[in-house]
Amino acid sequence: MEILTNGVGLSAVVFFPLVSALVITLIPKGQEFLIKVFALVSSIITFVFSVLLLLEFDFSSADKLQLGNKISWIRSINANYEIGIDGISLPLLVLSTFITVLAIIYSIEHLPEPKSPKGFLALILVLETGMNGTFVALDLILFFVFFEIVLLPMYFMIGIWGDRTVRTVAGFKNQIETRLYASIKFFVFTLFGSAFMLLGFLGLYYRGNKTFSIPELIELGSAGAFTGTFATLVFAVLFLGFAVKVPMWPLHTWLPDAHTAAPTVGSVLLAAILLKLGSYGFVRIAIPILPEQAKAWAPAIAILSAIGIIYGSLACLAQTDLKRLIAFSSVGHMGFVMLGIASLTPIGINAAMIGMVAHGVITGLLFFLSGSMAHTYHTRDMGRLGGNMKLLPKTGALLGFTAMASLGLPGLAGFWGEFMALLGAYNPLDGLNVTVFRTSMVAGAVGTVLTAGYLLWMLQRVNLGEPSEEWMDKELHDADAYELAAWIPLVILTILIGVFPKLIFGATNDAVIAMLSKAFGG
Amino acid sequence: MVKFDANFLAETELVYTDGGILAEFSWSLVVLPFVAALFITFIGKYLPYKGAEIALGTIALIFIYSVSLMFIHITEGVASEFFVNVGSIGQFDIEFGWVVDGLSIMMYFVVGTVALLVFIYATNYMEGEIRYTFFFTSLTLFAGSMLVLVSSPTLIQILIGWELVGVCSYLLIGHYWEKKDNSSAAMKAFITNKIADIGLMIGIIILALNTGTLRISEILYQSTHDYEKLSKVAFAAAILLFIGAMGKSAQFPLHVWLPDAMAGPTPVSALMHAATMVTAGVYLLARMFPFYKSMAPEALDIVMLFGVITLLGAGLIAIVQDDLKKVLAYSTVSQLGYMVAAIGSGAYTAALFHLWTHAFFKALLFLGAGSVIHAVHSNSMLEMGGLRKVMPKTFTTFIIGTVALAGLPPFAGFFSKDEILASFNHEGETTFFFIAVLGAFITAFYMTRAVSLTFLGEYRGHGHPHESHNMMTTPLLTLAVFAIASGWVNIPGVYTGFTDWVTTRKTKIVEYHPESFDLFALSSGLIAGLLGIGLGYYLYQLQGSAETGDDKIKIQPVWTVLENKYYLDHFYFRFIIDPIKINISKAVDKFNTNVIDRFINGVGQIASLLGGVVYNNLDQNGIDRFLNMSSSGTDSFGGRVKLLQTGRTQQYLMLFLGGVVTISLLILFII
Amino acid sequence: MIVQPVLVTAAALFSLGIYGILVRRNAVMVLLSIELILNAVNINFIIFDSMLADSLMQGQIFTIFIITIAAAEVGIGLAIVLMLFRNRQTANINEFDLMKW
Amino acid sequence: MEIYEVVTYFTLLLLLFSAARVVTTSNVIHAAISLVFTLALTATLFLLLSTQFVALVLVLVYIGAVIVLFLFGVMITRAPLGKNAELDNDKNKLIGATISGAIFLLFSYILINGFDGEIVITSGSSTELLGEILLSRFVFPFEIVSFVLLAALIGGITLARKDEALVDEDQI
Repeated sequence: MEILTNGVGLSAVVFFPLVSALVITLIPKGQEFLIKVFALVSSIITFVFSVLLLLEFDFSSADKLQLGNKISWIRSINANYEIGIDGISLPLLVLSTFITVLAIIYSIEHLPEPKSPKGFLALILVLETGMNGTFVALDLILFFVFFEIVLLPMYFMIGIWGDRTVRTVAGFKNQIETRLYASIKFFVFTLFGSAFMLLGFLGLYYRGNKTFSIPELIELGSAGAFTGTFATLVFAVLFLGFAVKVPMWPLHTWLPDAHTAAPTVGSVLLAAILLKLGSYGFVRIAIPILPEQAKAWAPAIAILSAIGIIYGSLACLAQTDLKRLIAFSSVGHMGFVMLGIASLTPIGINAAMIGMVAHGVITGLLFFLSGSMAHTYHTRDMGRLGGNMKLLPKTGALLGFTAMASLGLPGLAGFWGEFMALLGAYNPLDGLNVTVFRTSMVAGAVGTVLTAGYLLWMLQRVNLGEPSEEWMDKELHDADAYELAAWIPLVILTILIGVFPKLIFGATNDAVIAMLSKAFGG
Repeated sequence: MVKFDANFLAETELVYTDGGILAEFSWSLVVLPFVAALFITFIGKYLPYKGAEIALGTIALIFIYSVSLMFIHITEGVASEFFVNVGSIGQFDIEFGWVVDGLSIMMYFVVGTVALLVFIYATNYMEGEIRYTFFFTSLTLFAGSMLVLVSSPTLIQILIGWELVGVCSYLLIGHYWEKKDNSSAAMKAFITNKIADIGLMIGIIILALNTGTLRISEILYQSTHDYEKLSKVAFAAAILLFIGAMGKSAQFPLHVWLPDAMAGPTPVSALMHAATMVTAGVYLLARMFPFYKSMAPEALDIVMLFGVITLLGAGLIAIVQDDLKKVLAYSTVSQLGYMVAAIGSGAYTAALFHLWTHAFFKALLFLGAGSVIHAVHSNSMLEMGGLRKVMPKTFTTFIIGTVALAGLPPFAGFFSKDEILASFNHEGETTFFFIAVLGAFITAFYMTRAVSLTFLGEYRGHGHPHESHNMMTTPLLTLAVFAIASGWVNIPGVYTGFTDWVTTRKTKIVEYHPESFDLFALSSGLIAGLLGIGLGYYLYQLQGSAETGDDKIKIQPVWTVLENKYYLDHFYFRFIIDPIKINISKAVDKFNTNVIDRFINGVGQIASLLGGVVYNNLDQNGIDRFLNMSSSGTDSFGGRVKLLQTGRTQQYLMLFLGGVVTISLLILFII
Repeated sequence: MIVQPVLVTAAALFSLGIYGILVRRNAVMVLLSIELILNAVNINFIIFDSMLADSLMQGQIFTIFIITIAAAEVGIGLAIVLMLFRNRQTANINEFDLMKW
Repeated sequence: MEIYEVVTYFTLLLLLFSAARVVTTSNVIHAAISLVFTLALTATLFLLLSTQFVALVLVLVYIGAVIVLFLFGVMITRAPLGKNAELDNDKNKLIGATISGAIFLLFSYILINGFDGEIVITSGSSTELLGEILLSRFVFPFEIVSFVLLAALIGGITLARKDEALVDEDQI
């Protein structure tokens, strides 16, 4: 269909949620049902659009940017509205639209306090615009705009609907409400990173023939246009911007707080999509435009990833807060993704791609479950939980399954990201320090054991054993239809990707190989 | 589905056929249990037998299929491989598939037979237990996972099956997860295996990257034909793979999970922790045997060393156990040590032969123990005794199992153990040979002790035990037949069919085949076994220890060391697990909140302080004063103007009309 | 007949309407004054129509429209006054000063 | 001077007088009655200008309906019937007079200058023709106006209806 291939369809995927959010603001506050149905329908329409794009996508040339368009936007600085997708962005785009649908399904019955579906759902849809936009943008300014759009809804979600408990924070004299602390930390952290990132973009703009177009810059970059101190600096600031978002150790500390404080849907979207914006940025922008610098920085990234894996897993073992544990597990899992990226080999980056999707699906589900449990029990303290399998059998069974998926059980989605990342790290790109990478690989492998350790320990504390007296006479509600409707698709996806990784590799492999051969030759 | 084009692989003269349609459809063996598990989960609860019928039906189909494969294999000799591409990554093809050759068919048969009997047994054994349906789900899943593992033509699928059986083991060990001990045991099993899996994973990575393929047959081909390519990494890869095998096959010092795994229901112990799952390590070593043999013979020595240590160490611990299942568990560890040591000595067939016989008689012993435990409601042998009279069928079959394990002719264990000893002797490993003979003696001794304490003497427990249901004794009797006869398939000089079965592979197996009985090994093993039985019988029967249940040979401090299992668990907990779980992780968390977070918060505070300074001095007193002045001017002006805003429409109208008139006059007369 | 007297009368009517709007206190009276203004407009339309002898009679047609709209306006206006009266117990527009600062 | 013109001027004078009464009388009912007179005189004027149909409409709609409405309004708002000094806003009188006077002078100046020597010939106009034009050329505006009227009708009813909720919260 013409409308799908000429960029209109892609723009629709990006802007339809935004338009829907605007329409939602026009619906009177009292019409909650209408608001919910409208939000759900528009998210589903967006998803259907993305599926149509998926069908229209030419997988035989997945390495080429497709279905896009280029329209002049801000002529004075030669910034264009340039969009398009290839095998790298396609899975993430579809994942983003898909997870949003599930998030909205979940929100229909499970709105966080203070209940205000209008604002909440509108924010989710705005968030979706930001996420989808980042994945399709092929212009640095456009990318930056979408990258930043994501911040605001998330900030408000955490700040308004977040956890209201008051806690002490290291270094602060006064106690502070968790949600305030977390939201500000999240906002300032990411803004800090992206401010530098913008500097990097401007640097590329001035050195690179005054263009913001990513494909053009890639051509320039692979031709060796960016060299020397300049390029090192640019890569450093890009690294900072993306690494905060991933988040890489030691820039990760906003993540546990944000996840703990965020409402369920917020943490799901944060884990499932937002974190991917950072790693996607590496694959889409940092590495292809600045290949030589990427090569120079790769050992450092690998070491930081390895530290992140071990550190995140160890930190998990010390947690008593269920959501905080899962948040730290994200640090570990994204460490695998970054380890894969750092290897700069087709195997490693493919591993990172499937790792991103798998982490989105699995950790998204984990946050769904933990959020629902926190809602049911009114506590996230694992010391007080226990016997969840008895109290909430469905939730418990799913938690068990998801924990297994998260620890990288072969046959489920999480395995490929971990194993292939290690595979990639064993033999990094020619010229990289093999010792560093192999050490990181071993560290990553040890990390898988620790991952299994904390997840099983979590299961033992939360799921197994006899429930404590505290819950005996309480009426606890197991997962209802909305929750199951939001979760089961993720379970199915986890199994499908696990059994048949071609679902992801089929799209990414050609694109990754093409990207790397352009960047590093051969 | 791609059929593997193997023009170079068909080296074994024993291959006559590619198995035809039966081999081609072997994938159903693997897929069937998973489908069944799905059905049991969702509709099992509503069926008359709570899902057990689906599980049984499935496993019966698998059994029949494996018997047919076995038949066609024995008559024709099958070796073929099939691949399905599930994704490409870089230049790597990730493939699943199934391999139908002697080794895998033998494993299919073992898994199918033992699983079928255990399933039948379990329907009765688990009756009335909680999560009956889920138990069968897990058990069926296990059967599927095990088949994934043994049918694997690629290393990646091995890894998948490897971990899947680990998960099923986790689920089943922790079946009674209400008690923390059980879930801890399950965790211990999983984590220990996961640690070992690091080795397997890295080993696979090394092999895959150095050969450029994940197909086992190609790796084996390269390792037998292209010495240069792999020589640098072969030793490391071999050791790493062996570390993986050590985990699953419970080799010292990673065996600690297996005895704890007895927390699971007895059928689980019989199926997984005796007959099938624990042999995965041996299977892996056997599968990769040509690689070890041609590329890393030094690694084989290490394999053998660990096997021998295990067979002796675990056997010694088995002597002091009071828990019937733990005796059998350590015995399993010990027997696995035999198999691993046999692989290490280069006796491929002997190891697999022992795997084969052991699967049957150890399953028999476990099921017999389960029958006893079912009757007396206790695991402890101190609360048993004298069951010979009340449980004749169980007793008879248990004795058959014991004798088979002790290695007396013509029972199965005799032939397989003898072949291992003969191979040690042939390789000239004298020390190891004598340790293995010692092991045989110990084996016979502790089994006699167990039988004495359990079946002989007077009953010391509570209640009135009685013989188990037919559903439980029938599998016992069937397995007893196997325990007797399964050794007869490989009698040197008489009939060596088994050797042909398992060496029928695409890659040629180079090993020593004894033409006839090695009389020295045979007599040593036999004497050791008889001595063991005799000593046991003397100590526990004639001395009457069985009457009181206490042991007469408590030699401090050896006994203490053995009872504490060489302090290995203490060591692990004290020096590895607890530090990580408590100290290091807490430290990391503290580091996170107190160092990184404090730094971040400090930055935030400094920023806000700086902001305060800027705000108070520069902003408020400088810029803002100016702005305030201008704003106060606006304010006072507005205060006056606002009086015009009375809210009265008439005044507004007046002003408006006055304006209209004025402007009209201006336009008319002036401009 | 010359048109100026009629036009001047209409202008006077208009001015008187304005005067009424500005001076009257009662909201109903203000509406009455508005009718005067409209009437003045009507007269103008008719006189111009006659003066120009328009073949389409647009003056007359517009007058009819104005009358119709005036009727509508009176209806609405009175309803509003009624409403205000009900809430404030008065029709004195000096007391309706919600638009005040 | 023909009798026709005399009658016209006389009508105009009466018109002015009654219009002045509308805005100056201190009695509400008188004001309304004066408006009736004003409108009646306007209708007369229209007749004199031989636009019979418009005159008729004026009488029917204005005097027949609108004034009745006004009287209702006067009575419902309990305006004091009879003389009432409070009816006028004395403070505004002077300014109002000034402004309206100024407007009158302005208009008069423009009109007298602008239409010097223009003459009306009352040829008589056909009501039939008017109807035809109204329903052909101007049918669309006609429909729109009818729609406006409907809207006003609904609006008027909605506004004036006694609403329970609003009655409760009396003083807004």
